[in-house]
Amino acid sequence: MEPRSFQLFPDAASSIAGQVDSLYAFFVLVSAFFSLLIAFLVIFFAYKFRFRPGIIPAGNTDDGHSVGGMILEIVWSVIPLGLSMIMFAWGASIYFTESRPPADSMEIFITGKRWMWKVQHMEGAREINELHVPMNRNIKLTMTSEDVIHDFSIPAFRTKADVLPGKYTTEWFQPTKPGAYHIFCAEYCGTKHSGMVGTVYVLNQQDYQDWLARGSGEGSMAEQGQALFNQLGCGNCHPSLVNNYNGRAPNLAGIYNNKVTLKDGTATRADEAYIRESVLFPQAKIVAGYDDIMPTFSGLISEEGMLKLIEYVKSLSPQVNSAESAPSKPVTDAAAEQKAGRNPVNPAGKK
Amino acid sequence: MADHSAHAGHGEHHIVPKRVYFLVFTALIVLTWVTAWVSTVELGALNTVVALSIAIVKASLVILFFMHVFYGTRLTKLIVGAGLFWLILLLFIAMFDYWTRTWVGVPGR
Amino acid sequence: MDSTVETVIPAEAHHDSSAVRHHFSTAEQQKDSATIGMWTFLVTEIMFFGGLFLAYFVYRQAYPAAFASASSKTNLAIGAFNTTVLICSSLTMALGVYFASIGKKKLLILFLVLTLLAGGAFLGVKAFEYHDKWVHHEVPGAHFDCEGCADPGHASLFFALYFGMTGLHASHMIVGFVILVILIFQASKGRYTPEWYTPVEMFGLYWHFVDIVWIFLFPLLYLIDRTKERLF
Amino acid sequence: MITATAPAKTEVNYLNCEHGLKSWLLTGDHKRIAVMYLIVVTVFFFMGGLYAAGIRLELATPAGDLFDSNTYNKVFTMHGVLMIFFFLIPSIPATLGNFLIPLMVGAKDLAFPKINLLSLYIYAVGACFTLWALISGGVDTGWTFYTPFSSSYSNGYVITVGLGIFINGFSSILTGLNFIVTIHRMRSPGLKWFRLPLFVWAHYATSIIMILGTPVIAVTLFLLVLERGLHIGFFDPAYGGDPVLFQHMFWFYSHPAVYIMILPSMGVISEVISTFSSKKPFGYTFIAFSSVAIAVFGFLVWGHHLFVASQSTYAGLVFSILSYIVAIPSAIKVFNWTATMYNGRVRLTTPMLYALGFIGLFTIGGLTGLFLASMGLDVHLTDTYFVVAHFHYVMVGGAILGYLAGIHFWWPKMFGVMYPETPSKISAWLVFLGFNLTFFPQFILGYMGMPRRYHIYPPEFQVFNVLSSAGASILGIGFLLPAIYLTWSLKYGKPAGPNPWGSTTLEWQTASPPPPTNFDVTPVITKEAYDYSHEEVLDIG
Repeated sequence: MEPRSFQLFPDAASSIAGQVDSLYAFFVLVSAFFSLLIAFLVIFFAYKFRFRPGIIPAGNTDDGHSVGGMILEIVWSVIPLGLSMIMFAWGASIYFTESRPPADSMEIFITGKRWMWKVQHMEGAREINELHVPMNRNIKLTMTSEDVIHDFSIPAFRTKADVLPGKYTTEWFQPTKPGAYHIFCAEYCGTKHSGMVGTVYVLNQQDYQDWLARGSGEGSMAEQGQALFNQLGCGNCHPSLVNNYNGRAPNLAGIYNNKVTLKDGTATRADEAYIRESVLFPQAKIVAGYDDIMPTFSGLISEEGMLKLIEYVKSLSPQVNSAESAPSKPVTDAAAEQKAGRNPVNPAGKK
Repeated sequence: MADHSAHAGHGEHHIVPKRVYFLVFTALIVLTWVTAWVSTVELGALNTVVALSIAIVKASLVILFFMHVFYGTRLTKLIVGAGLFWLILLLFIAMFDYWTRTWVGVPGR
Repeated sequence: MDSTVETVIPAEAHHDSSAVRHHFSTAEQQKDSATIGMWTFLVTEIMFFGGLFLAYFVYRQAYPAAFASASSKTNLAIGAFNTTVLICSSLTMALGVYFASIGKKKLLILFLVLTLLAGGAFLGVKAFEYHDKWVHHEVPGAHFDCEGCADPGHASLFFALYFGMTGLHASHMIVGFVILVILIFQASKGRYTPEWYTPVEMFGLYWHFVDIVWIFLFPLLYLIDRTKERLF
Repeated sequence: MITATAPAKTEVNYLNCEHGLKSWLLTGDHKRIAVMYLIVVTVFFFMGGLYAAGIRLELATPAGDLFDSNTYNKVFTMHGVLMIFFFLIPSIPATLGNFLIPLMVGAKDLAFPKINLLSLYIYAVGACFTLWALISGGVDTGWTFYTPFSSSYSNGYVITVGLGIFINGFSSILTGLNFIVTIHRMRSPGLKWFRLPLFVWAHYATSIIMILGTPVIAVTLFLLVLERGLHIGFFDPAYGGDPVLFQHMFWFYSHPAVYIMILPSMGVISEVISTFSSKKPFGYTFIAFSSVAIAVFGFLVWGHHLFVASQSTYAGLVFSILSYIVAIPSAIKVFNWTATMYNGRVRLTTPMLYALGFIGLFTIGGLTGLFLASMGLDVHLTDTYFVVAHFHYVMVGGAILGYLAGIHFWWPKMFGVMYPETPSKISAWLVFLGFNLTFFPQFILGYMGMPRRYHIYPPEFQVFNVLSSAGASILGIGFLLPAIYLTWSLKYGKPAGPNPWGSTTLEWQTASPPPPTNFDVTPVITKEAYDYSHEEVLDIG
């Protein structure tokens, strides 16, 4: 990224950025109008009604409780109220858009750790403090932290979300302009908080494919998750093939995002949070019909490992297999390209 | 205290008869043992409702009679009411976040 | 200059008793102020405990299984007994205030002492319960080990709240204890008369408030969702 | 204290009625306690200011060349902690409020003088804890103490500072309690609620927040201290705890705390503008009720600090709309103040200059608050310098300008002397200009995305940071000047007389400085606080 010495307005490089900027412009106009109005009135009154010995302005005793005063009070209560409701509704509608990643989003996983961002692509590629994304694709980040609260902020995309330990948070965007933009950690996280920065590279489709093709040599996330699954011995109890039941532990095939009935009769959705909790706190929500026999894996699996395991479980549910939304299955098994993927490709348009 | 003279009657100390204290005390003891007993009976979700309702009744008895709010000034009642109202605000508004966390169906939203 | 002040009253005109401090006009104003002040203080106490209640509700809702099984570890009979003891102390306190208001000095002292004893009994039982929890490794921290808890990973939260809430309550009792001793001492010196027994009355409010906190802690920590069993 | 029955002599005042250190340290006189508060909060203000100077010096360049990161983090944390908990929150209530509320309601003292003194000592104990932590090596959590950073990772003295703020909270609670009881029960005969000065209304509203909010931060910090000290997890995800719960509990107090800072300031502004326009405040009842409305609604909006903190979207919606509603009473106040000047007889004295500056800066501070209450904008703006600029516009441009307006307005009443006019007007202008130069560029920085609490920043942000640092040096001079000429005036200032500004509220009807029991005779009130119909307006300013 080329350092710039001066800037007045941030780059706008995502689909939402234009909407946020319009809203901002509206707020600035309203604020400027009222600030200038008040400033003008204050200066004007201070001059017009300046103290002059012996001169008492007519109406000097009007205390605002006359009929005219009441009308004024109502006017300057109702107009700001009306304006502020517009502000609220406009802002809320943008926020709702930001809350709901489109169904066709491509998933990328972020793990915050003091003081670095670890990025894991579905196809297996990993990055640190860099994030390569294709242009004009909806991208959904699933994020968690290994220690304290961080916040994954990309000002050029006008988006940010806190990254918390012990749970997953989500943020999505659609990059619209190739280039390199700042990633900041926006939630104070300790000594080198200001060093927890990175760069997001928006590549056009072809450059992104090229970059992805360098791969990690470690297989896709789901494949790595499967390896971990086997290594931890999860498969000894949990069947992962359709229609395979053993009575010890629930079959994982097809459970992702489906309802499971729990021992106490309530139901829950087997989303990322539930899977995570069931690995770390297996006794918290036991599926109906199974015994409390699973040991906790708390402390045995890193946050990144957990993401891979979840990705593996998701891959067992074909209808939501997010691989379908990836542009194409990347070639990741080329041993010769093992570590090459770590080196960022210079984005198009940058020398 | 010109504008308070109208309420002067409230300020006189009102001596509550002993009988009231004993009645309230009996009610409190009975309710304590009832609530302890009910907790051993399977009522499902009603267990919580009963336990909390009994606690609220007991607390009200103490506030109204042992603490003399029943005989107190409007201002005292207002202060007690405000305290409870704010407690409810704290609990309910914060809980609203927890109740609605799954509504959008996206982790962290 | 005196447009707002038209008539004047001599500053000392309203002083009707030596017990009225200089900045109050009447004993009634002074007493009223004390009552409002005390209640305002109790409102802050409500909010103080309110934070803990919020934490309790949030976590009970998040981890019902852990909370149900962990709360079954409390001893229902002891909890009910202690509640009874505390209610008794509330009664003796109320009677203490009653006897102060009609000027029965000996009965006032008697009931203050009885309140002290009941409070002591409560704290003693509480200490026994704490010891029991310590022995059974139910104190959150490095040695925490909740045997037989469903979802032991989250049970620690219940016990953290158990100790946080009962501990804060007990510390209020201890503060009350100290004030009670002072009150008994003052009462024995004949400081309180039917005209002025405000400290006794205000302390009564405090003591009843502490009782009310327990009235809620008892169901929340001992009763709700506990495993159904016989009372004894 | 026994001089109450002494014949009225203007020579006997609260300052000279007794002598010796003991007569101050053990006093029950609200005026003496106010003066002692004035001294300590001023010390803390300049300490906090020193840290601010450190921050601005460091940020003049993108690289971290003045401090290392750890030190920088401690510097901004201590700046926040000292300014918020030890200066802004007690500033106006404990000094001007303490001094004026009994005077304004025609009482001899606050309802509980000993508790008033106790609250000063509690403040002192809390301050000692905080200073002890500072000397031992400081704390690096930011004033928000977010878990799990504060409970498990911080390398600072979190427990000591936490206890300091915990203890200090009780000082605030007791002050609020004293005000509430005093306003309810100590009013002079005939002083009905709607005859009270707006300053008293503002403090009544402030006290509500102090009473209902402060205990929640106390218990939150108590849990934090337990969690850090004993490793029992209340908010620790390792035990299933939720760090967001800490944020809920923290902001339940800390958002209303902003109103603890600004409401008393608004009370000051109402008095100053009315006096120097020689006119009853326009819409008295609206200003009075808007204070109470702010206090009540201010409790319902805390979640707008959590829009990106993984709070639920629907909770965010509720908090967002309520945040807009709480903005309306503030808007009503601004319009009414402006309208008060209409048809008035405006004198641009120093307090009036500060008050007019307040109106302008608070308007900007309030309006930029709307940006942050808008969920869609907040996602981009939160945790950036936009937030920093916004709350400095409210807290410095609002609270501190109001505080300075009040100090300049009531200085003659408190000490019976006038300060020199020219330097005080110069300082008012320096503060106004310096402030805008310091903080306006930060709005632009914020929208560009510069995160707050950054020690090292990308070079494209430098220009505005340099402007900001330059402004800070002007602002610093603007703040130092009053300290000098006000102190000077204590010895060399001209005698002020009981009512140098020609104001009508009750505190001006007694001597300056007031006698130990405030009024030689208990005043009986027959009129509203602001009746300028018969007043001769003094030709000053």
